[in-house]
Amino acid sequence: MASIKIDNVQKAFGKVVAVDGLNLDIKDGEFFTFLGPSGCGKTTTLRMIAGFYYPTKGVVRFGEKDMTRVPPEKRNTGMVFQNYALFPHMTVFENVAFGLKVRKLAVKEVKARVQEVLNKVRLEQYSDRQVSQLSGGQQQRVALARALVIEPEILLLDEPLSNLDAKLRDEMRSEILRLQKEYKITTIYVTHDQAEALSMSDRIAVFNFGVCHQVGTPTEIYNSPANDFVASFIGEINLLPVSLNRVEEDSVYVSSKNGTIIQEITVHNHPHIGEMNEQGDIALSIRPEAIKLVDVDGENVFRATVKEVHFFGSVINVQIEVDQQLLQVHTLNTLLSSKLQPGDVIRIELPKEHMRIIPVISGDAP
Amino acid sequence: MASIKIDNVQKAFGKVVAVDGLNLDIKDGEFFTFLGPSGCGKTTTLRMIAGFYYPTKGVVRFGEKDMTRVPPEKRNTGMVFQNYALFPHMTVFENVAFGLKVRKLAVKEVKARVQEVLNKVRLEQYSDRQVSQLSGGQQQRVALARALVIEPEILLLDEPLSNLDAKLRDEMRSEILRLQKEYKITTIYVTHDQAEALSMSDRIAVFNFGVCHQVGTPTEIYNSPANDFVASFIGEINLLPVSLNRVEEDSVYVSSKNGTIIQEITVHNHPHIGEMNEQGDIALSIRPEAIKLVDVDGENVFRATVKEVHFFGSVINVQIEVDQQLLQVHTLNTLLSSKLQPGDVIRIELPKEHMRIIPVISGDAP
Amino acid sequence: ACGGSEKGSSSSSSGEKDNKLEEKIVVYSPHGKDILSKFEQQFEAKYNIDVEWLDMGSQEILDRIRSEKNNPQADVWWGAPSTNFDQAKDEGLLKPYEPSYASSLDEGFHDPEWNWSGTSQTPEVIMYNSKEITKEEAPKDWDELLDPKWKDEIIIRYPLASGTMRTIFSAMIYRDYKDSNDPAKGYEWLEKLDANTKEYSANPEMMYNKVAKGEGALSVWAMPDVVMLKENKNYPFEFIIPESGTPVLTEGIALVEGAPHPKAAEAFYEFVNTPEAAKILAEEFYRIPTRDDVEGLPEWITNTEIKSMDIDWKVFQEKSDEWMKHWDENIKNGEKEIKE
Amino acid sequence: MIKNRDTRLTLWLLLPVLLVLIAYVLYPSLRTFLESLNKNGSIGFENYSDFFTQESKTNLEALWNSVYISVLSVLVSALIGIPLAFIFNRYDFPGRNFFSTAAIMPIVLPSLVGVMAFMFLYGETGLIPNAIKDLFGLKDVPFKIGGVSGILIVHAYTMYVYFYMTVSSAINKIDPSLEEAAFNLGANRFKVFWKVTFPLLTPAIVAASLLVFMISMASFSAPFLLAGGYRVLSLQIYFSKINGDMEVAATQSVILSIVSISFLLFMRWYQNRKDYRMASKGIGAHRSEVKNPLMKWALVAAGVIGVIILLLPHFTILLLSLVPDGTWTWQTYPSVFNFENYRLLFEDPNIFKPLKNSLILSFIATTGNLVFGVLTSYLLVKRKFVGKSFVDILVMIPWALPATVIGMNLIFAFNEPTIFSFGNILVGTFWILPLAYFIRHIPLVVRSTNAVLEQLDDSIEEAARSLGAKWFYTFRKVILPIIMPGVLAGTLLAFVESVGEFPTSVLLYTLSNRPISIEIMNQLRMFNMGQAAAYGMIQIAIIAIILFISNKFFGVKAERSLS
Ligand SMILES: Nc1ncnc2c1ncn2[C@@H]1O[C@H](COP(=O)(O)OP(=O)(O)OP(=O)(O)O)[C@@H](O)[C@H]1O
Ligand SMILES: Nc1ncnc2c1ncn2[C@@H]1O[C@H](COP(=O)(O)OP(=O)(O)OP(=O)(O)O)[C@@H](O)[C@H]1O
Ligand SMILES: [Mg+2]
Ligand SMILES: [Mg+2]
Repeated sequence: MASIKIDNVQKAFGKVVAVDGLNLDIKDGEFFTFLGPSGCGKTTTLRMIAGFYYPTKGVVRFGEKDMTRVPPEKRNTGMVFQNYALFPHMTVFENVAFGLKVRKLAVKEVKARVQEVLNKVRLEQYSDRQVSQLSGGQQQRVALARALVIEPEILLLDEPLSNLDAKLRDEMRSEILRLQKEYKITTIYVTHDQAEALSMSDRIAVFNFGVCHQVGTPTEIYNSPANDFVASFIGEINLLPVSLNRVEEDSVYVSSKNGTIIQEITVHNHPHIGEMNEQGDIALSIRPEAIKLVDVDGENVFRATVKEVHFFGSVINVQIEVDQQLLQVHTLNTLLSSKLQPGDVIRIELPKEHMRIIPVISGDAP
Repeated sequence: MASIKIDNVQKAFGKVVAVDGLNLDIKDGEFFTFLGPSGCGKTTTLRMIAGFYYPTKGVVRFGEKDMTRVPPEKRNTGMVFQNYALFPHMTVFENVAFGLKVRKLAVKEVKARVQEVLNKVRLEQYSDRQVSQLSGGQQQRVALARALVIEPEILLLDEPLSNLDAKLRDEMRSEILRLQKEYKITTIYVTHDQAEALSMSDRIAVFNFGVCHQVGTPTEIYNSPANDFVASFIGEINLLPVSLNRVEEDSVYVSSKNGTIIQEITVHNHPHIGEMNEQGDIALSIRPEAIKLVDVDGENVFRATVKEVHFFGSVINVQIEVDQQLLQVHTLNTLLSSKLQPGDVIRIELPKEHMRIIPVISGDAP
Repeated sequence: ACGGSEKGSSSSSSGEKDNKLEEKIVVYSPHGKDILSKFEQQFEAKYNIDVEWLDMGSQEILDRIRSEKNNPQADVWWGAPSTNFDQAKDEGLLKPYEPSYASSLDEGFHDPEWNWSGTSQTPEVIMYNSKEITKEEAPKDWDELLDPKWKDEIIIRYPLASGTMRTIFSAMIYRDYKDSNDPAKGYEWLEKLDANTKEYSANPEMMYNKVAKGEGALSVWAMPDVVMLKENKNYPFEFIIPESGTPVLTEGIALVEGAPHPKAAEAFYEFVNTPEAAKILAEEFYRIPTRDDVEGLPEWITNTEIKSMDIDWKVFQEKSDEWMKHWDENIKNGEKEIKE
Repeated sequence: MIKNRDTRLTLWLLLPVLLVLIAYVLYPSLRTFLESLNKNGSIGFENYSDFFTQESKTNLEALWNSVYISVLSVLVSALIGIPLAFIFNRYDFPGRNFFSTAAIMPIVLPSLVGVMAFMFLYGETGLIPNAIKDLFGLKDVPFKIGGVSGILIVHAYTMYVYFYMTVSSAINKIDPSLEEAAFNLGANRFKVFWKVTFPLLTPAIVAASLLVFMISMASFSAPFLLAGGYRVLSLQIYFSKINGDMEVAATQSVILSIVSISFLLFMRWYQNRKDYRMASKGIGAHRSEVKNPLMKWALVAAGVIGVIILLLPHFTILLLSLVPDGTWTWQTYPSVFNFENYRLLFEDPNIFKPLKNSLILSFIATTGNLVFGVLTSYLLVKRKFVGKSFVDILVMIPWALPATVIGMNLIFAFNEPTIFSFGNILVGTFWILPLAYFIRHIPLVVRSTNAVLEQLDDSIEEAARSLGAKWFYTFRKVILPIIMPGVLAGTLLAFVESVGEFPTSVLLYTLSNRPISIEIMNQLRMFNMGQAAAYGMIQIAIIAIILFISNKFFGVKAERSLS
């Protein structure tokens, strides 16, 4: 019943087309994520589902029902707004209780449920504060609690955790997931945090400029991006413009376009995701964590110079230069790798099973 | 001149004490980060530096000058507000140009500089839009551009990137860092993102409940946390409550408090950060990425059962159980480790050089 | 909701206590609380009829009776210059009634068809501040007001909104107009007056205040008011009746057409113009009676010789709007508008 | 045809609004318009061509003077009202509450007595000029009011309150972090005010400017009382009417309305060029506490002195009410003081009847204004529909027309049974007065509500609706409480104005509902200046009590709202 079908939807604000030709099919109980750069139309799409915007074209369905023009209060969706939209004249408790009071629940039950959800978002001792006296993160949690407490059929979350610290965010993530699974709430989650998207979602839609580029499970998106935009947007990736030399049964041979030293790279012949236009530009993609630091030469082993070393906590990010091409390498924070210094010359291996040839679409994220 | 000294500062709102007994010494040109859970007083401290709040007690100095009660417009600080605080009646261009116009720059120069900074935050084509027509992330970039364009002596950034996607965030980070180094702007950066904090900062102050727990360089904070709060707040960590068996010259021997199987763990005898109160509770800490999956037994090698496997993009998070204790293990996304399944029994090593004994302070983040 | 009543009864004789008197009557009058309360009490004591009165300016009464035409609220309209009544009569707002004392009213003091009858007369006079000017110095006639020595000494109530002032101004024009049928001479006179005028004040209170405090020393105004201010309110005012004659307004009383309480209204009509009532009005409220059979009037009336100007009020009614409009648009203009 | 519920809802809301506007604003006004087309029985635009081609040009002159005075009145009122609003809402100091309430007292000055008080204060023989003269031994009085400057002073004095009230409520709604951001970028206090605060107040200022412009255009007492014969359009209307030229009066009224409405359209255009919704993230964070003490006390001193000056006329009325009649005629200063006037007043057993009437009438009318105003304003600000400008114009017409014209319109329209009065004749009944007050103050409440609504972030309403609240519930529980402080400010103003309303009252009151302003007028007409003043004092006192009570009531509310 609470599946969502978005059918060829377009939304224009005057001349600005925020969303165009969008088709999505979100299953009942699914945790679905919109991922995309700032301004790509995530919020706009969410608002069309919530009923605050009407599409310029196209149809929005919940289950079989055409909801395109049903008013928001008849949709039973819970929404966390990007700007929170808390009621400034109410306390934390009243904000959260609002949805329940609307549903005419008994005072006692309202109290109990609000208390419960406030505990979950760790705001139990703030329940009598005016919302203007809360910090940014606290406000965001109130917004989250307010949407969760009504246990809606569809939960719409617009960057609900962007102002929380990592620890709390982790907890809130599990909490949201737990609730979602428990009540089987179809959830649409907007985020710009790909780690979040990858770890939480059943499926992900990747947007750019109002257009959806790929829909798939996290591993699909991560491991088999449809094009260079998706690849580079989800996690860090090294993209080398290449030209195709020859294709054999289980390997593809390419050479770096602007390189001179690297003669040929061997790549596993994966079935390609997306129609790879062989006339069009192609690129070789490899994730930074797939690049290995090795001691001996071999297939796809090249010499590289360390340019920069960045410490990211559990991961260390090493920037190396191979054949005039900068590459990112991720390695765990062990004493070994933290000994790397800019200027060092090392050997790297590009394992053929971790590389992919993908089409290059023009343009970049704004 | 633009060093900042915060001397025993307290700030109370009525009965709520948001910041207490704070001492900080931020050097000229330093990139200093406030890190801490939501509601811990980061914004409040920043606002006292910007001059929007006066401390209830204590002194704020820039260089030698007492600035405690100097009005904000006399401080030459650039601030990015957590809620953006864009001027709704101005276009993007006018918002950014505001600070320059106030400084009475020539129209031509204003134009040039605004254009330049808008390019940097990738909003060149939005310059004539009303800010209400921008997406959340676009607004945040305008706020950032507005603060950067005046090239202030002190830059105060309150979660300036929280609404940007990873890719853009990376770029903005480098841009901020570049500007900061180029103009030697003393920068205070508030964030809840520890990866961000670790990778950008010269030094970090970790807050909780209005109190500063530790100030140090990213590696100090990460590798030698002063207590369990800092340890668990910065990155993920495994904390095992332990009791001390004996201390030798280069090793410390502890045993797990609630465990039965693990008899003894050997730990390098680091100089302890913070006064470790040996009467108080202590814990053994080890980062998830430091735990090794090994094939053979040895010192500090134990058997463990895989409980859950989470995919985080470049990192895979494995939850294992050892001796009734859940531990997190991070390993890179290689084919090998992604073969792990819940239920598998594996061997892990806790390398003695990566473990630390730290004091446990009561309480948790709110 | 209409309180219509049978009509047609013309002149029923007064004095006789009609059993069918209604229990209440509504009076519209500009006479003010003091007069109205007094007569309310006396009338109620005598007839046991509840008197309700609305106290407002005569122009407002006319407007209101006009607007209530379809749903009359008032029974009696007591007090207004005859020109107002004539206007109301033309619009069919009044009900004719010939009172029992008809014989003691002069011809000029009632409407030929008895739509209204006069209750008091109001001569217009030159008023001066007795602290600033002695009786000898004061101008004795209208034309003396034009003497340049009074430049910026004259304060005049803004004429358009004031019945009194309209009458005076119209009379000044009429003096010549009645023979020549041309207002030009009158306009010229007004222009000269305008040259001497320091200020047109918007309401009487302000005019009194200014004259009393000596901002200006002269004005023209209605005699009963001047007397009352002098006697009751302690103002340093004196008046002079212009030697060449002055317009004398007749204030009257009338019954409203379609009044809800016609019988009681007639009783009230009779009651306020008995000789006793007229005497009270004269003694306490400085009103000069119209009846010629009132005995023992106060000195200021008997001692004052009023030379009444001979006026055809019909002409006033027809022409005064036009004249005033001309004055407003063409005479009072230029820098003289704002007298600072 | 109606595609969705939201549009349908808009229609349902629009229906009663349109009905009221058409019945009580458009229909009566149309009668005026029709009247203006009538020239000696034939229909046409002859009256209009007369207006412009008239030989003596008095009409054109009056039109020009009206516009000139109105524009100046807007400027001067803004110059007083905005700084005062700023001072009293931004600085906390002892007595702030008292002074900020006292600042709206000019509006309670009974109009006629009020202008007289001005004359007593500042006229050639007034207290202040003479006191200064005597104090410094001058030969002549140093200044006096009169003419255009007099009109302007009285206008500014009575009308700055519109700026003060609307701007006050808007200031409290400004997200402080916006100003902080400007400070932080190096703008000084002055710059911040001019470049950020002031522009953000645009909706409020536009609202106030409109109100002031229109009342000045239609203003009657001030030019009438102060400038002798200075020609303005509203006076021309009055005189045309007195002279019996109803058609000319109607024509002049229509032209006056056209000017006012053009101004309205201009302001709308001006305001719509920009966006003033502070859709910033989260709640308008924290109140800034930074204050420059020197500046603060200087401003506060200015504010307090300002308010004292503003209250001088009230003191003058108090003084007048204590001076027995006949003891202050030619004397420069009064010498006898006692309670004689009050004694005389209280001897009348019916003294409280007009007071009670005024309060009841105003209460009925203002309740109507509140309900109608909030609904209409919501429609105008938050809903999309065709013909919005038309509704907006209808809303403003009652201010574009002089009060007497409104009164006359009502008389024309309702002295016969119509469907709009449910087949009753309203003239001469109790209900005509509350209806008149209601109509008069529609624009006031709608405009001041518009100003607050325009600053309300849309997503607040959306949040409530996505939580399942029906529109009406959302409206009641979310929108209304948030905008209430601003709305109440406007409503209070409407109430206070209703209590003192004279021009329509005098045309429409009846025995059963005679209001206090009429009573004062009658005292004046009988030259009982002292008793009129005493009555005025009672009126002032009553209103002061109401203000005090609602201030207490506000205080509770305001704490719970944004500020
Ligand atoms: N009311 C509006 N008028 C005009 N343009 C708009 C409006 N709302 C959004 N846009 C534009 O539409 C595009 C999509 O906006 P949207 O808010 O959906 O982005 P988003 O994906 O949510 O971005 P973010 O992650 O930065 O919040 C943006 O370019 C934005 O500027
Ligand atoms: N004006 C105020 N009145 C009362 N309490 C306040 C006020 N402002 C902040 N606080 C409280 O002070 C504490 C610190 O708030 P602050 O805004 O500094 O947090 P923060 O560290 O910036 O958090 P976040 O990361 O969520 O933005 C919070 O508990 C908050 O609720
Ligand atoms: Mg968004
Ligand atoms: Mg904060």
